[in-house]
Amino acid sequence: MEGNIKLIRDDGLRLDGRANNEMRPIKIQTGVVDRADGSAFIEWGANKIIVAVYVREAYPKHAQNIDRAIVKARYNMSGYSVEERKRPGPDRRTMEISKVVSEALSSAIVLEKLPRAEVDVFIQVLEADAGTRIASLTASSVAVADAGVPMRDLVVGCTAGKADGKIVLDLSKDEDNFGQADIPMAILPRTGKVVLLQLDGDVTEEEFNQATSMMMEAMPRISEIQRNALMDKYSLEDGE
Amino acid sequence: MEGNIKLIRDDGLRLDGRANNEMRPIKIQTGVVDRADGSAFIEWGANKIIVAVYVREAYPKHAQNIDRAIVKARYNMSGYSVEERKRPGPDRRTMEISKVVSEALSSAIVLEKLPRAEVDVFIQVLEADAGTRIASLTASSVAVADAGVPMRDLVVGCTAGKADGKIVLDLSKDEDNFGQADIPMAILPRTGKVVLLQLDGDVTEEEFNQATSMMMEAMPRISEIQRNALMDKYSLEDGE
Amino acid sequence: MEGNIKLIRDDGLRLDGRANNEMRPIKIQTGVVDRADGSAFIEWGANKIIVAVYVREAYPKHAQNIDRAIVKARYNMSGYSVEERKRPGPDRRTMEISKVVSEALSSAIVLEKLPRAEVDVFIQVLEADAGTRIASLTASSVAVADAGVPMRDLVVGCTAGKADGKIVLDLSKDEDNFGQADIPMAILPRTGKVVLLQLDGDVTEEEFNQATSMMMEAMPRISEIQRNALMDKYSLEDGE
Amino acid sequence: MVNKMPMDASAVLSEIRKGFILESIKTGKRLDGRRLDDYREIKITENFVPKAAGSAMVEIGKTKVVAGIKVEEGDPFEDSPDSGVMALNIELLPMAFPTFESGPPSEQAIEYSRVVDRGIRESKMIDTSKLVIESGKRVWMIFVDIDVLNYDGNIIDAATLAAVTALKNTVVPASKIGQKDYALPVNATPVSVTMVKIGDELVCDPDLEEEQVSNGRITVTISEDHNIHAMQKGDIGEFSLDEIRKAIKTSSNIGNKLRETYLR
Amino acid sequence: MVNKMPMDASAVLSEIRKGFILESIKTGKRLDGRRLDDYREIKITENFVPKAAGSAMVEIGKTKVVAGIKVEEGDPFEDSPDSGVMALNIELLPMAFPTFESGPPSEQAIEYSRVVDRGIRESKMIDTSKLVIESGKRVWMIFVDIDVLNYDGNIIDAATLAAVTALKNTVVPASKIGQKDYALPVNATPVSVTMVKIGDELVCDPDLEEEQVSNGRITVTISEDHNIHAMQKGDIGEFSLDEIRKAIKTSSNIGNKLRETYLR
Amino acid sequence: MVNKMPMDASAVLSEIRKGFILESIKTGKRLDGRRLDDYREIKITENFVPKAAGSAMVEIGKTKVVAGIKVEEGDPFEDSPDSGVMALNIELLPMAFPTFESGPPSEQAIEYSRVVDRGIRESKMIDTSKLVIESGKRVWMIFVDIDVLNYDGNIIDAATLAAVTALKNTVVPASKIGQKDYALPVNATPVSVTMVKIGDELVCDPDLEEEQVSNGRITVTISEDHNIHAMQKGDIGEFSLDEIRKAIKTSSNIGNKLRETYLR
Repeated sequence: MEGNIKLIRDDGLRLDGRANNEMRPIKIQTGVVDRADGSAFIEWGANKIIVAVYVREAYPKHAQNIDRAIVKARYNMSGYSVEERKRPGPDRRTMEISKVVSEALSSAIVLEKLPRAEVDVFIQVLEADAGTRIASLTASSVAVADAGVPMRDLVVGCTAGKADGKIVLDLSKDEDNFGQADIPMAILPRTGKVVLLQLDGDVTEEEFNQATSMMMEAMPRISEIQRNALMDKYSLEDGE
Repeated sequence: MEGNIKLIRDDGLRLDGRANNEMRPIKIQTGVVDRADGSAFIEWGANKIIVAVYVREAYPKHAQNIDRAIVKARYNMSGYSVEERKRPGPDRRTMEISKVVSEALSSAIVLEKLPRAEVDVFIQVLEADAGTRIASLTASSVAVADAGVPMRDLVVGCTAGKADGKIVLDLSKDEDNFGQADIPMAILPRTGKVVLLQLDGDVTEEEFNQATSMMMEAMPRISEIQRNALMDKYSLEDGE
Repeated sequence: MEGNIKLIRDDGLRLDGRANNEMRPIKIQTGVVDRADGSAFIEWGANKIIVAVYVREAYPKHAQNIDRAIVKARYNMSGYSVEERKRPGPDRRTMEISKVVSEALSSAIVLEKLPRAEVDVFIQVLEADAGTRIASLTASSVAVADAGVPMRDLVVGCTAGKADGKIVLDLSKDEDNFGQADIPMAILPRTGKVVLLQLDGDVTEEEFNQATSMMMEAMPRISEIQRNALMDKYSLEDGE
Repeated sequence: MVNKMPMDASAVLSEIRKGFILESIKTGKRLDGRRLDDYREIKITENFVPKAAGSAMVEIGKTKVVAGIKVEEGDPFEDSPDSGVMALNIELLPMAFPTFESGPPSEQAIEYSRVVDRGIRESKMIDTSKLVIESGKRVWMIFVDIDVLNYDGNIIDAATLAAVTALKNTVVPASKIGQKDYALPVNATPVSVTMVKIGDELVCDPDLEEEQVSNGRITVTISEDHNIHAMQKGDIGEFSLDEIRKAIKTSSNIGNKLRETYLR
Repeated sequence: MVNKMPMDASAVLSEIRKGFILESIKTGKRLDGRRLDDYREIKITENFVPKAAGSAMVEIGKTKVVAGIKVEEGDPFEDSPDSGVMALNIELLPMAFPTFESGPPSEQAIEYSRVVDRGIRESKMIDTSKLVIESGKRVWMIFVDIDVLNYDGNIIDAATLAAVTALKNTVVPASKIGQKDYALPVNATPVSVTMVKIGDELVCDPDLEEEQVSNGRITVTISEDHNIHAMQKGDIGEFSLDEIRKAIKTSSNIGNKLRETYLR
Repeated sequence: MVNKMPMDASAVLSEIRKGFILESIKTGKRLDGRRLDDYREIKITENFVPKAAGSAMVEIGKTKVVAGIKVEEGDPFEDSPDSGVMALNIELLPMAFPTFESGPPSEQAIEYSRVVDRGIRESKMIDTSKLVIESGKRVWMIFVDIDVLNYDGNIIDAATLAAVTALKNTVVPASKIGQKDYALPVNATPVSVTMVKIGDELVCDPDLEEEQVSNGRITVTISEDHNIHAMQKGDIGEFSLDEIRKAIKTSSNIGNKLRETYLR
């Protein structure tokens, strides 16, 4: 979060040519891990993330919740996914992400419909390029739906931040590294309720409001990509 | 245990002004960890140690002793408690201390009165200044009593050692680092039986006897501080 | 597996004076770990390896196989067994060896005769001098028999390899380090079936065949040493 | 005694007790008499561990934490040769609560640590540029260790208060390398305010029972520059944007009061 | 849904299904129509992870792996001062199969890694002598990470194919140290062929069900020099010497075809 | 066979057997015919592992341990620049007893290691000042690894005997750094004597059954200077001061005999 690098060009656009409120391209595909109950692959800018969902009886017995499901997301990075080789296994950052993603998904899943169950959400980041936690959550929510798990809504997320003093949508890697703030957020689109929110950096109250408005505007577009991914699958299945 | 630093002044007193058989000041307070079944805080010289005791059914079942309690003390040091920052988690030294403290407490607790139970004694060293194992055990014994666990006696301990060739009571940090021997000992005061004893360094049989005599003389004074700590609590409780 | 060191002398013999198809001396002794159900000590050249076998009900219950035994070999090296001090605990090499040795023994043991059992084979390499996996397996098989576990046959193994471009039997440490290939193999001698086979290096099909023939010829000699070790014990027991 | 489980172990509150809490909060009052944005009594003992470079014990109600600072020489990160290093770690000691376990830190401990760390780091409280011994080679490393000794809710705020207090009384032991000791250069005083949602209300400084009946937690860390430096929505639950905005305003107001009362 | 266990979890095939597989193989045909030495459809996506130094996704039937290469500066081993270093690791990700677990690698993952590693290392595929930055001091380290995303048998061959493909498109980032980037110098193209024994037959490229009914696995890795560089007999089971010789011939033939089709 | 548990696994002796042991000891005799301060037969095989820098196998009755020494170059501790380093570790191998487990060392293994270590270290057996290669930079590190192969009581004395014997035949491989190899400089020969309390008696060199019926263990390590260098009271149980003084005398007498017989 250092601020001495120019991130907004003279023409007012960002280094990668995007306008302040412009997202990077997003593609989602389901049914990519044959063995799993549900799965999704998301490409969000240069991010490449694969998610697989298994639904099973929680084990051991005393870890079960007799009246609802437990949701366990595990965010994991491939060795080659980042600039410097990542050693296998969780670290403090990935453990925090696993926790907030698990909690956000728990708010969307109808937990009471799956007593004693564990919903395991395995997230593998194959290529990381800023915004992986939100891209992971957005894909996870599709993978959970693909597994047939009953959901109140499809969680959808994006990030905004501050770069060169301006509020911009969907931070790039440079903006994430050299900008002044990073605000990932996820909502349940039907109600607009926030199920994930983090912030680090330096923003005023007004800037925060501007960032959240910008994200709220973008959410429906991402939701549509999620819904299309799920429909593609079912139309294909019908068409077979 | 190196011996080329002067530890006894020309006036025969020790570097911190104490006589050979003089203890550092000791304060003990109970009821300091609200959540626990029993607790104690000890300040012994500059040592600051907090102990909390939980009594519960041993888990898992096959770890239970059907006819008596298991006592598990865990001696742990805060990162900031010693000169060089201590990494979290047990090391070989702390594991040995946990073992000898557990065994000493086991000799004092009426284990048969608590079949299937586990008495967990969590020891946290917040500031370390020589003699922490003995201070921990002395406080643990008060915390176990504070938890209402039936005891045959209150274990009490202190150390003696050899500094500049002289036997001295209650080693200071310097005497511990640069002296020639360290002898921690703990007893059950009613019978005078020894429940913890370690020695490392270089002492003759005579010096060993001198050291134990010196400690035996000091024990009743420490016992009194223990008993007062427990009484303070109950008189306060009565007075409330 | 580098090849620029002379491993065959001008007289055609190997650096340690052996002919191409000559083994190092092998000694096997049983009953060396009193506490265990079966045990064996093997000296194979300068290799010194001790093996102890325990047969017990597999634990926990859900790890049991209701219709047959599980065999778990654990190959472990002493800190002083190799040139550079080995840290305690398994590493990737020792875990692979444990796996292939377990599988080879499983092929020899009549698993169905021991439903729900676990056959634990603890292998400790006290001194390592090339060929430890094969020496371990050869000794393990004797120790398992010594434990009275029903076996279809005694697994027997040896290695061949390529040194200075020649196929030689039972690689020495130098030949292992500086030769061009290493081929450990183990068989059930009654049928000649191969239960362990690995290769790394650079050999032609013809060289491979030459190596396996050389090993097949040596196997009966090693088998005999195994059988004698078991008989020594029983004749001794009878004679006592 | 053996079978006695602390009332609130494993997060099990009786339904009756839950009902009491919820009903009370609907009326704007909490079971212990506090209003929704009241903190419990706060007690700070500075320099609790004199041998540390800085330290503080903080009690918020029955929640009790100790923060201690160690300052040691170390290597800078390759990409910031002219900057000292801070590492912050919260230990949820097993003595503090029946379900806290020994061993590597839980997800909960890590989340708490990272939220407290971000508030301090992003407010630029520590002037890391003044912690360089030799550019690119040797810098001062600030280890902030926070031990939770007793758990009765709201660890994040107690830990932030303890860490900030301890850092403000920290001395860099430069005499070890032949220079003069100096007070750790501090530029800001971040304060975190944590709220939980109970029914439709935001409740500040929850105690453990309140945490157990709540649906979602939110922390906002603001410095004297009035800017937001860290936010974290935690636990299962959801907030409307309006609630989040309200949480920011509350944090701003309450945080200012806490700073003036406890951190001058 | 909760109690639904994938058909093949914990290696439990119904006896009926087992019978079908065995009967079919006796006739020289497999349940999916393949002959005994046919591979399933192979799909290779080169440069699947553009930010890595090299990468490939390989699918053999439903088995899916990704290999990615990182090239970093590091220290040479003391006994080979003029040689770069390769480290290869296969992760059996828990997403790939219900019984795969998080945590340190299992014996299975380690065996697979070491077999793939040996094939590449012993064929001298990578010219490590051209990876020296400063003799005895600084070399390039090649990290080959292979993630198994979906498991349907024959991981060893999929991983070898992915690693070899990725290494062939790897660029050494020498511009980081003021030199020119260059393609990783590659001298050989090893191909592994894995067979299992089902009944009395050797079956190439087993899928998961075939692995489950098999008695013994054998892998032979051969390079374009026609020499054998790695062999591994794995799993419980036994082979006659004749079967092993046959396996070598099959590997030689099939391996050549795979190399020409997929690795030019 | 499967259900057969070794008689003494999990420390369960029958009450009848316990009675026998206790009754016998009251009469001053032990079940195996030894008097209270007799050791079992001791067998020492020096240089058992010729490739190690020093080694010994020691058997006391059925208890069997191997000590091996490695001498390697390493860094001195910052606070003792002119001193070599010794590290000693006892492994309670799972082969030695049914309840010993693989993995990180147990509390028992660590206690035993530290008692043996202290006896050797505090007697100043090894002249660490003669292990300096370059002051403050490079020293010889002495790794003492002790493996317990079979457990039948009194590991501490067996391990001390093995370590001391191995150290006495250790050669420092100085030829590796262009100097002459030399015998490890040894100044003292510490001997530990371990006793347990059974009923009212102190019993030397307990076997496993005796350990199981005992109430408290005490080890005293004395060197030829007749001074005490290490003591350890272990296990649950208590001793009077008189008993401790008696233990010191016994250790002094028996230790001398052991030294003269086995460690010349």
